[in-house]
Amino acid sequence: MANTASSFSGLVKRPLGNGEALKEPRKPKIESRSLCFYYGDAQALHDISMVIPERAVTALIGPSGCGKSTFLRTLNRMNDIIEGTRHTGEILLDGQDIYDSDVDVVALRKQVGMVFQKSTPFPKSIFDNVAYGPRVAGLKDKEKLASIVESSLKRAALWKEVQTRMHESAMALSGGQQQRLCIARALATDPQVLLMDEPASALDPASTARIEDLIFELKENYTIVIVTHNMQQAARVSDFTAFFLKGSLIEIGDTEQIFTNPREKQTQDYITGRFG
Amino acid sequence: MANTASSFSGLVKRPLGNGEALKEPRKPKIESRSLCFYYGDAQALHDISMVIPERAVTALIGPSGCGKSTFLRTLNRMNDIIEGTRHTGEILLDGQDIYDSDVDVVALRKQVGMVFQKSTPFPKSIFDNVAYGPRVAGLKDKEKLASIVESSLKRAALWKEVQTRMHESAMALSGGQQQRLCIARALATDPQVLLMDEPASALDPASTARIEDLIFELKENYTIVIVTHNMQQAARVSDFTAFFLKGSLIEIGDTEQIFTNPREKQTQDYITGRFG
Amino acid sequence: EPQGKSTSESGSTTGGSGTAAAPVKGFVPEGAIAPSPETIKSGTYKPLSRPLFLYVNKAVLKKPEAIAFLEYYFSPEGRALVGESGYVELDDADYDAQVKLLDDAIKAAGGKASETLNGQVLVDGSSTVAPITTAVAEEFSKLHANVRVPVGTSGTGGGFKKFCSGEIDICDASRGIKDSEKELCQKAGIEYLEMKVGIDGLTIVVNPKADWIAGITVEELKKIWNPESKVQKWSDINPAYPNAAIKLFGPDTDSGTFEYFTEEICGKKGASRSDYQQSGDDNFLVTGVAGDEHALGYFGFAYYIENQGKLKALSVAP
Amino acid sequence: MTEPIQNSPEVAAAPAVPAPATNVSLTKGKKENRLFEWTCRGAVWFSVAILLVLLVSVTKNAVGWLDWQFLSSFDSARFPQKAGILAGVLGTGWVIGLTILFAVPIGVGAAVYLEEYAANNWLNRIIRVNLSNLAGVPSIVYGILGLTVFVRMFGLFGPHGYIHKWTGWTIEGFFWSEHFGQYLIPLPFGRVVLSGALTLTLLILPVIIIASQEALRAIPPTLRHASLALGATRWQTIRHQVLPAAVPGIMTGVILAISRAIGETAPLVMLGAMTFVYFAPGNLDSLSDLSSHPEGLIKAPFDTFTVMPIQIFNWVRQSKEEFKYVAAAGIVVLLAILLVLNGLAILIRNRYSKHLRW
Amino acid sequence: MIESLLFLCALVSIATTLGIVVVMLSESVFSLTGGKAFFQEISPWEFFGSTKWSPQFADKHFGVLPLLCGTILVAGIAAVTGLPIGMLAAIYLSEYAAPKVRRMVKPFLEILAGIPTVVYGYFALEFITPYVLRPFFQGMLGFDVDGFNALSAGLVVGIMIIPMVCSLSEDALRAVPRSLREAGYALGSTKYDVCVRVVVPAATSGIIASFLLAISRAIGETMAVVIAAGQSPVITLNPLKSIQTMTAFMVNISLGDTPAGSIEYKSLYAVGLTLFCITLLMNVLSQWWMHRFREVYQ
Ligand SMILES: Nc1ncnc2c1ncn2[C@@H]1O[C@H](COP(=O)(O)OP(=O)(O)OP(=O)(O)O)[C@@H](O)[C@H]1O
Ligand SMILES: Nc1ncnc2c1ncn2[C@@H]1O[C@H](COP(=O)(O)OP(=O)(O)OP(=O)(O)O)[C@@H](O)[C@H]1O
Ligand SMILES: [Mg+2]
Ligand SMILES: [Mg+2]
Ligand SMILES: O=P([O-])([O-])[O-]
Repeated sequence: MANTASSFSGLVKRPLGNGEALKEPRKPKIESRSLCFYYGDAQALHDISMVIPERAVTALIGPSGCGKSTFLRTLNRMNDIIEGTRHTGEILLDGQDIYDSDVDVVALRKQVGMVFQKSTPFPKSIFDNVAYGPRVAGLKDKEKLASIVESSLKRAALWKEVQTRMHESAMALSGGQQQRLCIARALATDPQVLLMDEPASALDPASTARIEDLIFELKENYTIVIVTHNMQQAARVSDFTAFFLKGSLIEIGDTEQIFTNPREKQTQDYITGRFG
Repeated sequence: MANTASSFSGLVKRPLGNGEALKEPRKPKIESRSLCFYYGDAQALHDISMVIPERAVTALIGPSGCGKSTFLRTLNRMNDIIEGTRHTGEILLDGQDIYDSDVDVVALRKQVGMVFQKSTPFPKSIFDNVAYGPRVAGLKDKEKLASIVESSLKRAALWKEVQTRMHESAMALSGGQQQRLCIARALATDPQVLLMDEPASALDPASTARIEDLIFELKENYTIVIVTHNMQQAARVSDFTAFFLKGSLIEIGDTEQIFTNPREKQTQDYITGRFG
Repeated sequence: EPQGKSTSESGSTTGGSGTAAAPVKGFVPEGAIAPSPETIKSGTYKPLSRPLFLYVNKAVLKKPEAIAFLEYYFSPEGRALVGESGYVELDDADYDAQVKLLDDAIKAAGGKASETLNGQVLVDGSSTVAPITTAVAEEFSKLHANVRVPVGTSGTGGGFKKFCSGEIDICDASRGIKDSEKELCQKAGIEYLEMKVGIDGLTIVVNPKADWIAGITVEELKKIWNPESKVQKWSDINPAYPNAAIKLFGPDTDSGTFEYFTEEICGKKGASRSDYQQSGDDNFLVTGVAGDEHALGYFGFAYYIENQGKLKALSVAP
Repeated sequence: MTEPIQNSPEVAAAPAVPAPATNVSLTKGKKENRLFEWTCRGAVWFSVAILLVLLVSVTKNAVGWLDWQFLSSFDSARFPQKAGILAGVLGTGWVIGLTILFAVPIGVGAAVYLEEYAANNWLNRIIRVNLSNLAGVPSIVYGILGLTVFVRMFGLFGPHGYIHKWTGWTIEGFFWSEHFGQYLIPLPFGRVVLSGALTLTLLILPVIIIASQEALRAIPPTLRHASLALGATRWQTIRHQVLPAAVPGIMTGVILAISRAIGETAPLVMLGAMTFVYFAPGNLDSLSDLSSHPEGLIKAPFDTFTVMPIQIFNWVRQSKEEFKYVAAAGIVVLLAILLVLNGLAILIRNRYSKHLRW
Repeated sequence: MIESLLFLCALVSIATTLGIVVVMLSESVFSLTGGKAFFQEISPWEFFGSTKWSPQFADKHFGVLPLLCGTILVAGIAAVTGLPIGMLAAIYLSEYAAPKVRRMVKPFLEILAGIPTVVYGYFALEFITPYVLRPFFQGMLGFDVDGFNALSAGLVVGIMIIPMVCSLSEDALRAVPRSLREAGYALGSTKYDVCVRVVVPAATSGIIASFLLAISRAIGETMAVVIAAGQSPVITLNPLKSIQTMTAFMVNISLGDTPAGSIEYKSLYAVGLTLFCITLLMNVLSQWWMHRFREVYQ
């Protein structure tokens, strides 16, 4: 059955950003150590240890309910909001445990931005959406705000489309535009890490392509972790891929390797569509 | 890129039921002729003409929103329920137009059963769920009901698991069991055609496998039309595959041929994960 | 402090105990008479004592339940209830005359009492008379459980309007029937019987805290209540009184009390200033005066008797 | 505009976890946070405190007055010690009973029509918009409606009514069944139980319809589709699937509407229910009365009545001090009934929301 | 068959509305039963223009402005007290309170809504005026406080609308999708930021709709006002004075059970019509807001 898996090697793979070679060793940005996570009594993550390298795209794949989103949300402590959750183990961001008691969650989340599966624009104007992050951080200077909004929208490849309608409601944008708006909004807080939970699952092929392009560009400056159900997408955009199953990390490695020559049988079965 | 597509040929393909050869000509069960369908002013189906052969599994594939469900639902006139819909063209069931004014919708739906994407057990006992169809058809005889229920559950491969708890609530079943219950419920009305809209999309791999087995068995007696997002599933269970795109039927043919050697470029792109 | 029932078992105030209140502080004009059962009965409390009436549709004197009710009303028990309700009973001569009047009318109508009574007797009208009638109805219902006597309180005028259109059987009235009302009754073909039930003294009340006043003259009342009245403050009546706004409370225009008062004090029926708190519900007026140091109001004697603790009655000088 | 902000080098250089600068703004945020939370919390506890003050002061006044005698006797205009709420309880029972009888089938029927059948045409749109408007009409306006339509019937009937004036006929009512002896149903109804019940029916209908609509809407369409796909007719689907599943929601709505109706005073005051009443509708004040004069069951709807809130209103404005305590006792009885009903609604809501998950 | 039966049920609501309109108009604008209607005797000009209301006196005046003024005064006071408290309570329940607290408090507040308004009226008359208003305004500030006054009535009506505002606003707040809150937090907001900048603005339409409904309720509130606000139709903005509202007038008339046909009786309908129109306007406004509110997320 190896031949089936290897067939993915034929997919067009874009060169890595800045012409870097894939094998070059990367500096770790985030590291999880023996992380277990519980919703009440139900354990959702089992002993996850992995390294997420800096300025690269790491894809999390696995069947539904395997804990991808849960893991992603531990990275910026979004799970704190849910009652009755707890964890053991550590998550280090640049070497510091983000679950330390003296860590300010609010500040952490400014550094670790997040884009959700369903786009979640605030029912405000486009400008106010993007300006939200800087504003809650206390920025009042109008010019500065405007410049941050503009540059964020530009980086999210949305500026041209919305330039003339900055004060219209964000709800009037198309699905793909809304998703890019959310990315711009996350960029406006100037994070170092961007977590994306199936950012293109609700989008049409054209919008999906644009978001993928965007991820590809962003990884020059950001560390990106992306959850996706779409094997092809993972293959296209990521540098590294982690395969989760039932709350455990089965395998992590170079995307190329995972798709062409997985170490684990389960990974192979999943990728070749044996289940899921 | 042909090599990518052809890689699917490597998938295990089960032999067709009764050892029939795939190429053998089949009797058409359902035929749609120049079918157009509109939600209000929006056209969801464009001029669909296709034949669905008797006692075989026909899979409908295509990206989200392409009209698979819409087409499926025209086959038993479930779309009648939605306000402001209309159609042009014809759908023939055994040669008779089901949209004829003298066709009894209720009787039609008894012949063309349907299983939905999300399992929809009634909040009643398991027995009452399965007995519902025969009951609304006017059957009161308790023994007959019991025997219908039993045989339907057996055919849906659920009998053993629920045998002893027929009068417990159907809501207490697992997702996979619920889905099989819905199939049993559909079988109890003794239909000739079974429409299934992504019957396994919400299920775990084990449940999915059981449902696929079931479909495989059922096709000996029923004409089955199945919508699926999962290419591998389509490849595994279907005899024929129809590819929809933006409301149009792009291509229909033997599953083997569609997955190994599609006539249309769009089909190939879709199957190889170029988009979707 | 909540009071348990048991401790106040004998709680109902009877009319007889009258105005035995502590000596009142405040200015009293010469010749002023305090309202009390004695002064009202003897007529010395002038000009505000007046008779109370019951008007009976003669047609209902055929109904045994109505006969029974009226006979009870004018029985000695019924007579006692008048006093108990805070009014002044008729003197014996007057009372005998009423009983005879009733007997004659019943005979004339040809109605007769019956053993098993049921049905309804509809009563409406004066809120002044209502306490007597409800008391009678309450006692009566204990004897005849199947007879209903719902008692409405629409005011004398309101009562007559219903009475003269045949909507009710008996009308409580705190004044005599007017010519216009007689005409209405005639038109509708309603013959009636006028019966006196007791005597009421219209009482002028102020808040007990109003220690500057204990009596008032008719002249002053007119000055306060006439339609062109300029009186806005107590000091407008008498410079010695406080320089505070006077809050006026009085019955509404459908009431016999209003008509009687305006006629006696202002000289013309219905002639009254209109910028005061008016209500057909005397309890509202009681609450109003009791709740306001600078209030002044008028209503039937019974409502004063019930609330002696909360109100101060002014003596009136003719 | 300005040039894109320089990103990568600075971010990379920035200290990993919380920059001090952000911490400064955070301390400020925390203060606001607390103040705001405490203001909001204060608002809730203020409301709760007021309710407690009300309940405690009422209950305190009711102590010693709320006893079996109070529950089992009729009103007394003169003796607070002898006053009882029986007439009000029975009157409320009759009025509310009839209200339920009228309002529930009509309300649920209307909701089923609007949710399951109604096409999206102008008439149905008007009905929908109109419903929420009706729910906001002051109850006293319903009182006038009831007074004019049910109590007076536009002054058409009766010996002095317009029908008599125009035609010379006198219609005073019509005869009911001969079985229980002749009984005249008066026309116009006058201030009777039936008028009150009809008025309250109109008053709570919008509430019931809207609540039932919500309950029906909460039933997932898939349930209907599943039933229809099995060849059930629309009505079969509603009867066997939709209504049973919606019952908890409908019940909650109905109970809440009923508790509103029980407390309503103004519309009944408008109907003229303020009359001093010391008897039960149809003279049925105990179970044994049901056997001794069963015709009371038919007479009761056409009998004069009072209800609990009106009795309370009457007592509370009595000038005699002790009636205050009587009123308090009445309020406690009324609140107890409301409490039981609300509790029931909550129970149903919780019970079924646990058991039915889609 | 069944469908038409059910349709008839739905028609009852239309019939009710028509009934209300016809009844209100029947004595005020045209007369169903012969005789003159209210506005045939009293010009609308006087009704809406004159500043004196004395329908029950020898010298009759029918200027509804004093009643309107009283109504607005009471509703205004109620709005000023009830709306903010209700909204803040809603925010607390939806954003801060533990589910357990919410489950306890919400039904408790629903009971607050279920207490007969008569009880509130006496609470105002026997408690608020003598023990809260008098000591403060009269004792400390030296203002004259009437025994019946608009303020006490307004305050209890304010208390009465708290549960309504709270419950409807809470629904609106909870209808704000969880994802929006998460988006807020993910951008580094504190809870306060998320509340004030994301959730409340997103629910504005729903909150405003609840406000309008509550005000409409306050305008239509009857018994509490009858008991506590007095019966003197005067134009004043002094909340410590006794006033009369439209509803109080209507009850006053019907407590006396004014006989049909008299001009006072007809004025009941004219005032009722005015009241109906005002609340209708408020309801329509609130509907309109609700409608906008629904559009936001879909
Ligand atoms: N808020 C929650 N409370 C309790 N259990 C939860 C919660 N969220 C997720 N879970 C459970 O935790 C497990 C992992 O969920 P998670 O959302 O991480 O899966 P996932 O891999 O993202 O799946 P999907 O691809 O479907 O989004 C699942 O079993 C899920 O049911
Ligand atoms: N009830 C409806 N009213 C209006 N438009 C609809 C309705 N249902 C579907 N559509 C539209 O019709 C088109 C086809 O929808 P359909 O549900 O058939 O897609 P699908 O192929 O089943 O997609 P998916 O795989 O996501 O289920 C889509 O554009 C959809 O938005
Ligand atoms: Mg997920
Ligand atoms: Mg679909
Ligand atoms: O006695 P009255 O109610 O008519 O004043």
